[in-house]
Amino acid sequence: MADPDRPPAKDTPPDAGGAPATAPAEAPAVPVVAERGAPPPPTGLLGFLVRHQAIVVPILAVVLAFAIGAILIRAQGFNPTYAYQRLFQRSFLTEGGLLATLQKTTPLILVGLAVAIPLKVGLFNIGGQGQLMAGGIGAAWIAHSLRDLPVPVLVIVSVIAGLLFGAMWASIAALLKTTRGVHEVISTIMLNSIAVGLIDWLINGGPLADTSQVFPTTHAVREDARLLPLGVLPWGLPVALILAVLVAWMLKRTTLGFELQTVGRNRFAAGYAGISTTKATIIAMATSGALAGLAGTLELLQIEPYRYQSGIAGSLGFDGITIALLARGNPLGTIPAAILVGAMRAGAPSLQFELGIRPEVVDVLLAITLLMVSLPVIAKWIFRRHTAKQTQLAGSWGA
Amino acid sequence: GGSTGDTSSDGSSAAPKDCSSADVFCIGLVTDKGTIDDKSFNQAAWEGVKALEGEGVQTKYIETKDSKDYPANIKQFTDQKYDSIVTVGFLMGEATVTAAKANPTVKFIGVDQFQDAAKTAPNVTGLIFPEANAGYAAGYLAGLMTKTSKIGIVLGEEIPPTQMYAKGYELGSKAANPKISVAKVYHPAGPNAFSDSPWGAGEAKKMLAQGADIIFGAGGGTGNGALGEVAKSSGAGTSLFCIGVDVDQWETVPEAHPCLVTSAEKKLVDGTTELLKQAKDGSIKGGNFLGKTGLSEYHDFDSKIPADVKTKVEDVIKKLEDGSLKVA
Amino acid sequence: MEWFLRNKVWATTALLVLVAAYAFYFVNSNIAVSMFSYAWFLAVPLVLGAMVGVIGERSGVVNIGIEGQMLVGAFAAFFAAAATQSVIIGVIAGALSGIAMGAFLAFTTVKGQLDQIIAGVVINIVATGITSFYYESGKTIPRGLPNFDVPLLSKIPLIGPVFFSDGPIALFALVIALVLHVLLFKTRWGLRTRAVGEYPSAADTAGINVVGLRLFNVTVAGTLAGIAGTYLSMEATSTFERDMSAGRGFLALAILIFGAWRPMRALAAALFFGFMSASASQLQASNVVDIPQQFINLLPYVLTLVVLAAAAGRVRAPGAVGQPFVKGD
Amino acid sequence: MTDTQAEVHEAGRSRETLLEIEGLSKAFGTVRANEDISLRVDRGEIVALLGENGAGKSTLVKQIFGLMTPDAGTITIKGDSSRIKDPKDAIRRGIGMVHQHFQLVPVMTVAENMMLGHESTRSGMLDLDGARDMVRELSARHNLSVDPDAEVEDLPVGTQQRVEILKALSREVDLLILDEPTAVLTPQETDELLGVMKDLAAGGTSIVFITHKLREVLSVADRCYVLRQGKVVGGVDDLSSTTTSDLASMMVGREVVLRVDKAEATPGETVLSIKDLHVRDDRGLPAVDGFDLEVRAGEIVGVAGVEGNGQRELVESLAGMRPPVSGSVHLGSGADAVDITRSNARDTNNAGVGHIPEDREKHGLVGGYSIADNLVLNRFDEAPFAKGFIRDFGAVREYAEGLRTEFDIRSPNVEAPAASLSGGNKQKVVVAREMSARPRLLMAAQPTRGVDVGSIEFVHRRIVEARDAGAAVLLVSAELDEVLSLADRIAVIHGGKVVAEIAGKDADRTEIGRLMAGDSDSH
Ligand SMILES: Nc1ncnc2c1ncn2[C@@H]1O[C@H](COP(=O)(O)OP(=O)(O)OP(=O)(O)O)[C@@H](O)[C@H]1O
Ligand SMILES: Nc1ncnc2c1ncn2[C@@H]1O[C@H](COP(=O)(O)OP(=O)(O)OP(=O)(O)O)[C@@H](O)[C@H]1O
Ligand SMILES: [Mg+2]
Ligand SMILES: [Mg+2]
Repeated sequence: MADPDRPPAKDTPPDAGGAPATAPAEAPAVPVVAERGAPPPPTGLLGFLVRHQAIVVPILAVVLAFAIGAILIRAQGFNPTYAYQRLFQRSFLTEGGLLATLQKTTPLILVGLAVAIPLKVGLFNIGGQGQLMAGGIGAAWIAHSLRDLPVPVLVIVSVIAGLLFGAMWASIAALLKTTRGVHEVISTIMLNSIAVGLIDWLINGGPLADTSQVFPTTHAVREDARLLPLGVLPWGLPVALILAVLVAWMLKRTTLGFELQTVGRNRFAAGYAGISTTKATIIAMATSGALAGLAGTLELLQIEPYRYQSGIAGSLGFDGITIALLARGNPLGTIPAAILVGAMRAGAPSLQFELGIRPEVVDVLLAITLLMVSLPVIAKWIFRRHTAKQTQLAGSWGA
Repeated sequence: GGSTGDTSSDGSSAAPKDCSSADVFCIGLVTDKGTIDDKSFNQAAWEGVKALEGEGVQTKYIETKDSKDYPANIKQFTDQKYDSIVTVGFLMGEATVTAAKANPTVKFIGVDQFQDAAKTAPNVTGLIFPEANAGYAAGYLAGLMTKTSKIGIVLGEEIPPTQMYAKGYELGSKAANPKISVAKVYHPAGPNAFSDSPWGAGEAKKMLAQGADIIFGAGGGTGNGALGEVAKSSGAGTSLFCIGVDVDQWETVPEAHPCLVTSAEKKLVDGTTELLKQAKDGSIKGGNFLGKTGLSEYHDFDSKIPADVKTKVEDVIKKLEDGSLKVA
Repeated sequence: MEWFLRNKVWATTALLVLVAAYAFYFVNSNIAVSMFSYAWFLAVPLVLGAMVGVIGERSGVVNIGIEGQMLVGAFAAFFAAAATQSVIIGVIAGALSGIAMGAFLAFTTVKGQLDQIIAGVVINIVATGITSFYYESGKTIPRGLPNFDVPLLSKIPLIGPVFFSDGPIALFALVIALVLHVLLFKTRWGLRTRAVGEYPSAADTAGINVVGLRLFNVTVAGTLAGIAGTYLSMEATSTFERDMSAGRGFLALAILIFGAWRPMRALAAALFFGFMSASASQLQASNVVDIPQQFINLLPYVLTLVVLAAAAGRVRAPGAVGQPFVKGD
Repeated sequence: MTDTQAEVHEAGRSRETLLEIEGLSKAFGTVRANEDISLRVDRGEIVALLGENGAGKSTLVKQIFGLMTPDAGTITIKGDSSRIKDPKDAIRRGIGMVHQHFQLVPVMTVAENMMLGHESTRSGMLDLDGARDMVRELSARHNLSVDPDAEVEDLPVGTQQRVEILKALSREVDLLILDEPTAVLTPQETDELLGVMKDLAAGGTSIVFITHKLREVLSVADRCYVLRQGKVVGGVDDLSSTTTSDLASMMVGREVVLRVDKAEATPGETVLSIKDLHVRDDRGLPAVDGFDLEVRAGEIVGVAGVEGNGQRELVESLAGMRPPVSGSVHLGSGADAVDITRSNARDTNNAGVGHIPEDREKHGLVGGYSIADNLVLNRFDEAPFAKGFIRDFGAVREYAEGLRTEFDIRSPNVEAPAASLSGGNKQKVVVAREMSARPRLLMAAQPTRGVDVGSIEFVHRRIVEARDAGAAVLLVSAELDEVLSLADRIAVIHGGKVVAEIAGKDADRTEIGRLMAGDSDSH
């Protein structure tokens, strides 16, 4: 959000900019605000496309990105059609591949939400990585130390531990921000490194280490408490989907969502309306931390080897930023974004296996997709003056 | 880049062959989170695989980007009925055993994976190396060569292999020179612990400034950074030396030539090749296979190292091999 | 004197630090010099990275792609040098790749109004992707950039060996921080840049070409990122490793904010961070305390947070950071 | 006295034409902000531009200054009709402009702001000393004092406006455009500025002057044009024989009651009592310094004072947005009195305090939210707007539609973003929200700043209605005329405390002006 403290910049003229021509008294309430700046909405197919541009633009952008990707693959001397075919055949049409896709989608949705929620409050959470790790280690600790509990209870308390640990880790950044004014970008970057170090100690001969293993790891989750997939469906996926819907609903329909967004859009007006910026900051960060923590917990409970070991977080924390940006900060948008990324990642090894293309090609493809989805010119080029305005995400930096 | 993958996967045979046929012996390799050209164990293991290339052998590898893909990547090979699969790195240990249990006819070779008799499967062979012995030999050499009685070791993340190298290095150097002091640093844990060459260089620089004259770089790219820094310093090769790790780094880290006296080597290539040969002729046994460790050739330094030092070191290596000297 | 009164806290702190450093030097000159050298050695890419951020954000453009820009710089420099066996060409390639990455950020965000954070993320992903994809092992360069002694200055006790006996890029980093400070606060370019980053419409109405200046600044700042990368692959080491930037671009961002968007303070912050790392390294290597290395290695991160929390008070980002400037329309 | 455009053009042909605009049109989407506008400004002439909020005044002058490109038409300056490419080009051609919204960089000093865009340097370094001298010299020449080393954000708005004016004058200007420069000025400052304008005009500078304050037009302008819905609908070339109500009805297109009609107040029991209140400003300096005041039901108490004497901090503190250092604030009297000294904004509001904030953009509205959401901004979680923690959009919309009609908010529906409203209508949204809750105490800070005459009339009427319904009203305004016409009792604030309390009907403009300036011996 723009810092409302500073005088308005010219691109967002406060008085003049937005104001429609006020009608003279004789003709009250004439000019239609919705018309302002936009010609009457077209009808027919174009009209349909314009009305659904929030969906149409990303789809076109993805197609365009893959077309560009095809050129790159061709330049490497491979057949792009075949490559894409292998990639998606693997990730959607084989049982193992589909399972992998969905297993990767699950945490991606959650970490995407962990970035998207703070964006609504004007905070940039680079700390998903640390929060995910904190959640994962918390769950691993509880899952082992309370292993004698009945299985369903054990799973539930482990999940709760994961949520709490993630929330706690994120709350450190929130508290540093609200009480000491430490910019969340610094604190979350530092906290990521701190989480890595602390957890390395815990599992590398420290109190949580499984010393029967030669390598640093926690104890494995007991076998009957593992969330084995139901066919190709990992347990966590419905949970993540429900949470994405819940977050969207919370932001849109609840009073809490209104509070969070008010702080994000104009924290001075929020103060005027008696909405606490401190509370919003802490709630947003803690919720994000909990979601990232849940991602870590699910990686522990539903993915082989059901242990917390160093690779568990992978690059998920940073993937969360990609997902949230692909989704343009929209909680529901994290779902298709996560599926796309999940499928590309799940299919990458088979690209190498079948064609010999290095797996990094998938990252490059992903970057082009993000670029295409986000470049305003693409929408402008298709829809011209009917283009809907995009919200600026980077504005959260200055606060 | 792409070409590496290109040539390797289609390397021995233009068209993929049917691995289920008895005429073709198919070998697959799954890398640890790291790349096939890492100048270290992934690369060495792959070289060990390639040594078997020839008539009736097909080889292929998959690079793992996310450690949670280990099972899926192994499955790519088992689905294609590969005859033998090499998995690199201790992190893949459990995934390897699980896959082996599901595919009892496939011979698995787990590099750096210690097999616990209670948990392992009969078709898994762990290729393990006594890193401590290699570290001991390197330390012993360093202890004999140092003029300042100060030496250093720059490590990647603190994991069992690096711990063993460090332990051996410290003990070996003390055995050769009781007055010696060893500066030891691990990289902070994290995804870049083995690729942070500038950090390794910085550590080496500081150790040199504080009087160390021999530095052992033991941690992938991070350690290579340390080697490069010693090589750049004035006095490299005359008063300052460095020791490489895992493979003969004379071959893989040319920028270290000015100082690289030797490398504490795990004979990964030989070990892999040996086990694969056994797998091919059916003589392979489950359990653990102790690979050889030692010091690689002295290359250009052969003439500069006093003969008595060489004999003492050779002596120690022999004792380590026959078990008469144990690294506590 | 007047200057001192206006910058009491900073000047006093700087003075105290200097006194403490020399006290340390007189107690054990060898350890002191080696630790400060190490600190500076690690700080150089952070300083250069932070300067990239200073220029960008002072002009109103967030750059979270510094990490990727550095990595590409390291890659381009190393492989150009390896291919041509010329160090000079390597350095030029590193800088040019930085310009290219800077231009990408500049044109997509300033002209194309792409969200600045997205542009940065794109840079980071592409950078890891292509440097890994096109990486070839076994290449070498003739030799890295050599260290040299600056006449006279290198003779100063402590400061000389630490700052004036390094390679050209380290010296460049020191000079650029000072120069940028002067440029930003004392020159026409600096005044205009700050205006454009704080309140672009004010600059626009004063007859300044906001879009042009942003394009120029962000593109040129990319050069510094490229040079930071060159430092990694050609001065700090003589090799390229995948992901060798190892999070330094993100640390540079933190340093930039720690340094309150000011070049000299960012330099100080980077040195602080470097020195904390040096202390951690020294504690670990010398084995004087028997605590797990993981705790020692956390020192720089924890202390940075502690210092920031103790030195309360929000520092403000440049006013228009993150927002595209749309002229009149 | 309403002449046609042609007649305006005929007038005063004797002097050299400096600016000539012909057939100028500019549209934003379907909004025709300017339509076929023609006008002329001669050398040394002050021409006023009048019109409602959104009539297109700023759009017109922005095109002259090169900030926007016309869709059609020509702008000729000193005979040169080539396109004005950008502000730089405009400046080069001798145009200076003071913008409706400050165009100063808040974190820079006055001198730095002044030199921005035409910096002089000495051996590559900024010549800040030269800039300081320039500021001092300019401020002496025009008799507008400013400290060259002060940071702009620390300055009161009136002083910032002075800086803007000096900035425009710091380059050679033939044509000076002033877009609502007096909106934020106190009466004294306004008079000061009008004086400067007359001097400049006498020296041959032409001035285009935009304002909503018709008194100012009559006092300085030679001629005026009136804009309505983007068109020039008329003008006056002899302002001496015109009255403010003539101008007002020309602008709005109907009769406007400029005088506030109100009955004698019948004050009831005490609603607000403030005792020895001390509040600090953003920099931690005392701003409100021992303030005492009582406001009773059914009366309007006006706080008059020069801006920067603690009014803002006073209101923020009363509204629960800025905790006071010491003192007490009670709502109600006797046993029912509630201590709201340290209540937060929400509790204060719930206790029955309505607050029309000084800065509606910053505090009063969330631009990206719909009008409906803004209308329940401080009640979104109360019944019927929320059931438990779930918001009831139906109830919000219904309520908002009611207020839209009642308060004549000019927008086709309540789903439109508040940012799309004109200044006057934005203010109506805030007024509607605060008044609809029927507060016991209504605090109105600068309620008509930047608002056109039609909306001023509306807001004033509403305030009086609230009083008549039994509310206590605390009016804080830098607009002395507003205070004089609305208040039943006037408290003059200086240096953070009340220096005099005067009954509204006894109030004398000059007397109050003296008190505001801190000259308390005068009575
Ligand atoms: N940049 C813009 N984009 C779209 N519409 C605009 C823009 N600037 C102005 N408008 C519209 O043009 C019309 C004229 O606006 P303008 O600012 O010129 O009015 P004004 O007469 O200056 O009003 P006020 O008295 O409130 O300052 C209004 O309807 C306004 O909403
Ligand atoms: N070595 C340093 N370490 C930390 N901060 C520094 C250092 N040097 C300067 N600064 C900070 O940078 C800011 C500007 O420094 P500079 O030396 O340019 O002073 P200045 O205020 O611009 O001087 P003047 O305006 O008198 O020319 C000051 O806030 C100062 O505290
Ligand atoms: Mg200064
Ligand atoms: Mg206007």
